[in-house]
Amino acid sequence: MVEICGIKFKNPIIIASGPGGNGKELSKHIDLNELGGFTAKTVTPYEKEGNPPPRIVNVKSGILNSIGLQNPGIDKFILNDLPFLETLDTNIILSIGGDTKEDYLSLIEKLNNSNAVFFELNLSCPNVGKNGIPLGIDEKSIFDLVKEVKKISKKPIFVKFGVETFLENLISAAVNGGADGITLINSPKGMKIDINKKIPILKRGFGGFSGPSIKPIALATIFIIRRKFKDLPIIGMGGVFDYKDAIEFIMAGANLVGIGSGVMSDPEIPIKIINDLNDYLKNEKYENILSCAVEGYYV
Amino acid sequence: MVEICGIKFKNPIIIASGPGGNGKELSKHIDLNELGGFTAKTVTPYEKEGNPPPRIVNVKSGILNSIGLQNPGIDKFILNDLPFLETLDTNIILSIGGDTKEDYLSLIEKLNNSNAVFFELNLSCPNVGKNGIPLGIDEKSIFDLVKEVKKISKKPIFVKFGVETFLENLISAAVNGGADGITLINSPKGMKIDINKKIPILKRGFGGFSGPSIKPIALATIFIIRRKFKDLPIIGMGGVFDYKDAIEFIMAGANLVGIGSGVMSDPEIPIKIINDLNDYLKNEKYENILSCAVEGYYV
Amino acid sequence: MNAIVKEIETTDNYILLTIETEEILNIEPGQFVMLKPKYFDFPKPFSVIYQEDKIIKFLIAIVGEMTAELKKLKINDELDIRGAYGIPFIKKIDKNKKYILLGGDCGSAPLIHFSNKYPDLIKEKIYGFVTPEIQKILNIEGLHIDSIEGMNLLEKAEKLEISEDTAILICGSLNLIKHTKNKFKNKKLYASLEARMGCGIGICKGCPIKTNDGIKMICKDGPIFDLSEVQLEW
Amino acid sequence: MNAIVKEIETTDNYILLTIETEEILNIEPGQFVMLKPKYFDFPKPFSVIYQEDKIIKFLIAIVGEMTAELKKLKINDELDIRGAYGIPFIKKIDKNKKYILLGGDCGSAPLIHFSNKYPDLIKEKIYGFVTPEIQKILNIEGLHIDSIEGMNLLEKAEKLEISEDTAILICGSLNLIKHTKNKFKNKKLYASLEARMGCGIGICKGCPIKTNDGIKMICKDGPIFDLSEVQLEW
Ligand SMILES: Cc1cc2nc3c(=O)[nH]c(=O)nc-3n(C[C@H](O)[C@H](O)[C@H](O)COP(=O)(O)OP(=O)(O)OC[C@H]3O[C@@H](n4cnc5c(N)ncnc54)[C@H](O)[C@@H]3O)c2cc1C
Ligand SMILES: Cc1cc2nc3c(=O)[nH]c(=O)nc-3n(C[C@H](O)[C@H](O)[C@H](O)COP(=O)(O)OP(=O)(O)OC[C@H]3O[C@@H](n4cnc5c(N)ncnc54)[C@H](O)[C@@H]3O)c2cc1C
Ligand SMILES: Cc1cc2nc3c(=O)[nH]c(=O)nc-3n(C[C@H](O)[C@H](O)[C@H](O)COP(=O)(O)O)c2cc1C
Ligand SMILES: Cc1cc2nc3c(=O)[nH]c(=O)nc-3n(C[C@H](O)[C@H](O)[C@H](O)COP(=O)(O)O)c2cc1C
Ligand code: FES
Ligand code: FES
Repeated sequence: MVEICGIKFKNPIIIASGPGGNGKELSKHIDLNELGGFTAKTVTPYEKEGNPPPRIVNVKSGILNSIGLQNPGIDKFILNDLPFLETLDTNIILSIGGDTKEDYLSLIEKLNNSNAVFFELNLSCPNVGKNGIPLGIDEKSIFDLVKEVKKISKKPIFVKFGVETFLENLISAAVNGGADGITLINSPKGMKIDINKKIPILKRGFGGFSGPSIKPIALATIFIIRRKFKDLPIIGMGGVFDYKDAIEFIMAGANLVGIGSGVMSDPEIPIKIINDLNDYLKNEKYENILSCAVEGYYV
Repeated sequence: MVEICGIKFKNPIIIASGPGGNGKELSKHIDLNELGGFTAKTVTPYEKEGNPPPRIVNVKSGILNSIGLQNPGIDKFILNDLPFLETLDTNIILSIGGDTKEDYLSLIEKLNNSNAVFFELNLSCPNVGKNGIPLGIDEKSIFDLVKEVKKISKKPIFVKFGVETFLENLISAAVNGGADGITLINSPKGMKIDINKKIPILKRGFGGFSGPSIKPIALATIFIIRRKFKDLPIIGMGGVFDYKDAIEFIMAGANLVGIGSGVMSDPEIPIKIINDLNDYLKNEKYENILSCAVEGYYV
Repeated sequence: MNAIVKEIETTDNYILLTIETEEILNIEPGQFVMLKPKYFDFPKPFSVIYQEDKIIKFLIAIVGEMTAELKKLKINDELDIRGAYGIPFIKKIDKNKKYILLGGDCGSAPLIHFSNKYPDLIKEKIYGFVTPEIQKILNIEGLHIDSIEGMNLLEKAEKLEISEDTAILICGSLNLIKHTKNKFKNKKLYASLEARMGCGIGICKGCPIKTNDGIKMICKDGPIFDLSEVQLEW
Repeated sequence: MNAIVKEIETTDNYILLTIETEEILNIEPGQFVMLKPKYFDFPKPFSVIYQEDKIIKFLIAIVGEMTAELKKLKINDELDIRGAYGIPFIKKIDKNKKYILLGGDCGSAPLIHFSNKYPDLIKEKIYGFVTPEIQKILNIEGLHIDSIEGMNLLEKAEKLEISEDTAILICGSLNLIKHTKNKFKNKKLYASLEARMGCGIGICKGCPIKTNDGIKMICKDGPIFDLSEVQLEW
């Protein structure tokens, strides 16, 4: 029903990287084959045990997480997780994260022959980058990285960003490097303090903030970027909990809509959204809801 | 009870610029003299009629506003609003906004002899700046502006920022220019789409996002900045609705706590917070709740 | 202020809500309150159809998120309420005239309140609803049901005869207001306007209307305006 | 899944909540559910003290935001519930032993459920609470009230006599667990662990515990663990 970068998606709803794990557990609760796509949790060159608990903090209409990219590392991922994902009748997106350009290149090499449809470069890992500047907020690093990655990748490359001041410059760098699409938004930083103990609840002080609270920020970000990049494929996400949210994201400019925290709140949310969206689309053509920003309303 | 830049505040609770107006209306509902301080709505060199309606959109645990800095302009402000503010037995902070350095300088000149305690430079006006880059996200402009302003200002200068990627560099520029303190955070951009009409609800597409939803972002921002700038006076704000929120802000690093949307939700919120905070502080010393970031917990 | 639900009657699209407030809020016809379920962070404006002592009644159309939540209220559920805000109709209107009340849908609420309190000022009551659904919860004189009358409120308004000592007081859609203003150019017309509101008390500058005297706030300077003093388009 | 409140008894700090679910959720002792009031966006984990057909009972300590909201529930209020999650106690424990149940505060909930379903496996029940307040809503055998017994749960635990065929099953504060583990180094000890949870089903990696076999998730691989296989400190 949706086609981007030559790949057909049965519907525009995909699982975002992270909150949905690598599929096996979630598949006990919903039929993953109904999804438009499934993004695996970011995998890194070596195993990461993740951050010490607590890792989840509830805040108003949202959660803070400090998972710390816990993952088995690429080799165990290929051994234990990828085979299951490859059996699914849905589009798999592989999210990869590293500290250096070489990390990304070696990850791509190892995953190039999988049946995944896209790679997603997660440039928002807290510990990634040079001179303390994360790859994801440095135009030159982004350009270099994407250019090298494109040379060897057999699949379209998506780059995932958070909300940044000069985001359109960063995205231009990615696009100039050859990026096929972008993913917006990764979780902004959020914090909660235990006022009785007088310390931040998360040991690192702050964590990633997701859920319905960030939806207006995600929409504004996507809308603004869509105005500048009329044809760039965008995977939009941030607080999508029902089909109306999904429609808002599509109208703001997203081609695909990712569900992150929603699937944590209730694993059945993605399926509910797909069904409700189907009903909605029986009256509306998909093209009709594409999109506020592109159509130029109030731009 | 709190002293910053040599000015005594009876309590750390102040009204943030904007949502509380210029005092006259609010004074019909609460006794402004009980406040630690009152920041007037940003005043500009000339009258601004503001943006067309709708100007307020409700979102989950927050609101989007598109007021567009409606204000009477400096001359009418001095004639009609300032005299009332000057009768109050609370500290007045005057927020000023403009398009150029000269705007700010002329505003300061006109307000220099008021009995306000601080000036707050609002560098987040959407239409401010040169080459499309707002003053508030350009280190050099910030430095130049603050330096010039400091030359003529008879009062300490606070600079108000939003959440930016390289915020600490921007704040360094302000501090190097001579800023006496900073105000964090101005509202991030947020958006809501009317999916029936297929248009953004706000005519400009997006607006300023405030209220409880943004609290975790405000806290993380203040916490991170406080770690870098141990002694810089910080006015913190963003979704403060009760005294526990206020304590979180103080612990994160704020010297004063601003109430913005809270006073819109319920004009009595600031007074409730002051009373509850008083009760809380009877058991705790103010110094004891200063502050997570500075004390170095988990830093 | 705390209030609790005393009674709630609903149809598919409407709520007749009766609450009891902690203390008495005196509400003049035309004034509104800011109302919210406890778990909302920001309140929204609603006119009052009836108030006596601590009892307040609302007539609410279910149009979006908060009103959908209000529909789910059960007896003894708690609400937050503050007010009354806005200028009472009686303080702005010309008291030497008799009024035709033109209510569009739940815009009828403050007009019903007004007609009950000032019956002598009323010439005619027209509370327009599209379908008879409303009759299940609202049984009063003056109901105009489009599907029964065979004409909608705009058509009904067109047919009004207005003598010298008559004025119209409208509360309803912008379309209704504009249409009526257009039709009765030289007559005395008042309208109670609506806007998305933040504070309800004039501090946030969230509910502007252009008037001959500059920009005013609907919450503080209205909601009622003489239609000759406002520009309905921005 | 929808559930409605059938009964709610509260004290200052505790809730005994009875709900009825839309459909039957079969819950084995030791399993938990993810629960939330309708207007929350994310649920939180709660053990079950009793379940039969569509009726489920919880014993909840009021410690923060959501539990404070749960206290305000009234009969017929709606909740969202999903589950049951986690491994039933009976699937992990050694069934050849008799169990001393050591519950700290509302950690007693799953132990009470367990003792009712598997009375033959129980040697002793100790459900520790600091003050007699809990007796207002919970009247069962095994209550240990610190202020009545003149000693707290840690002291009580210290005094336990453990024979070869006896094991301890603990659910309570980390302090209680550590203390008991320390005291009975060579005994068979199980504990049902707690963590702030996101999903409750093992997908988000939000509730980690270090074990001899790497990092496990408390929601999926627990909440019960043999204390010899986990490291309680990170
Ligand atoms: C002074 C005043 C008195 C009012 N009295 C009543 C009343 O007695 N009964 C009643 O049913 N409604 C009344 N309203 C309108 C009521 O405030 C809105 O219907 C309500 O805020 C919608 O909330 P929601 O979350 O359900 O809808 P939303 O999800 O916010 O919006 C749904 C739809 O309602 C419209 N809308 C939203 N806010 C307003 C608003 N403030 N005014 C008008 N339309 C709006 C939007 O354009 C949208 O199409 C009054 C409004 C004002 C300003
Ligand atoms: C498997 C499992 C079963 C549980 N069963 C019960 C039960 O039967 N009865 C009961 O009263 N509680 C139970 N809990 C604990 C319950 O989940 C928390 O008390 C609840 O989430 C607190 O929510 P809050 O919003 O009120 O508190 P918050 O405002 O989130 O926190 C208040 C305090 O509670 C602590 N806390 C927060 N979340 C948890 C958590 N998930 N586990 C332990 N402590 C936490 C915090 O450290 C803080 O000090 C269980 C927890 C787990 C993991
Ligand atoms: C528990 C959790 C784990 C996450 N892990 C990852 C990750 O491994 N890689 C990644 O790119 N994003 C990760 N994210 C971010 C989400 O993919 C998504 O961008 C963000 O949460 C906003 O969407 P949401 O509000 O729907 O959750 C994670 C988010 C959460 C809540
Ligand atoms: C209606 C409205 C008007 C505002 N006007 C101004 C303004 O004139 N100048 C300014 O510096 N900030 C303005 N702000 C931002 C607030 O001062 C504050 O920084 C922001 O809203 C976050 O705090 P809060 O969540 O407590 O509202 C405005 C905010 C709102 C909601
Ligand atoms: S709603 Fe705030 S000024 Fe009218
Ligand atoms: S709570 Fe998500 S993995 Fe345990």
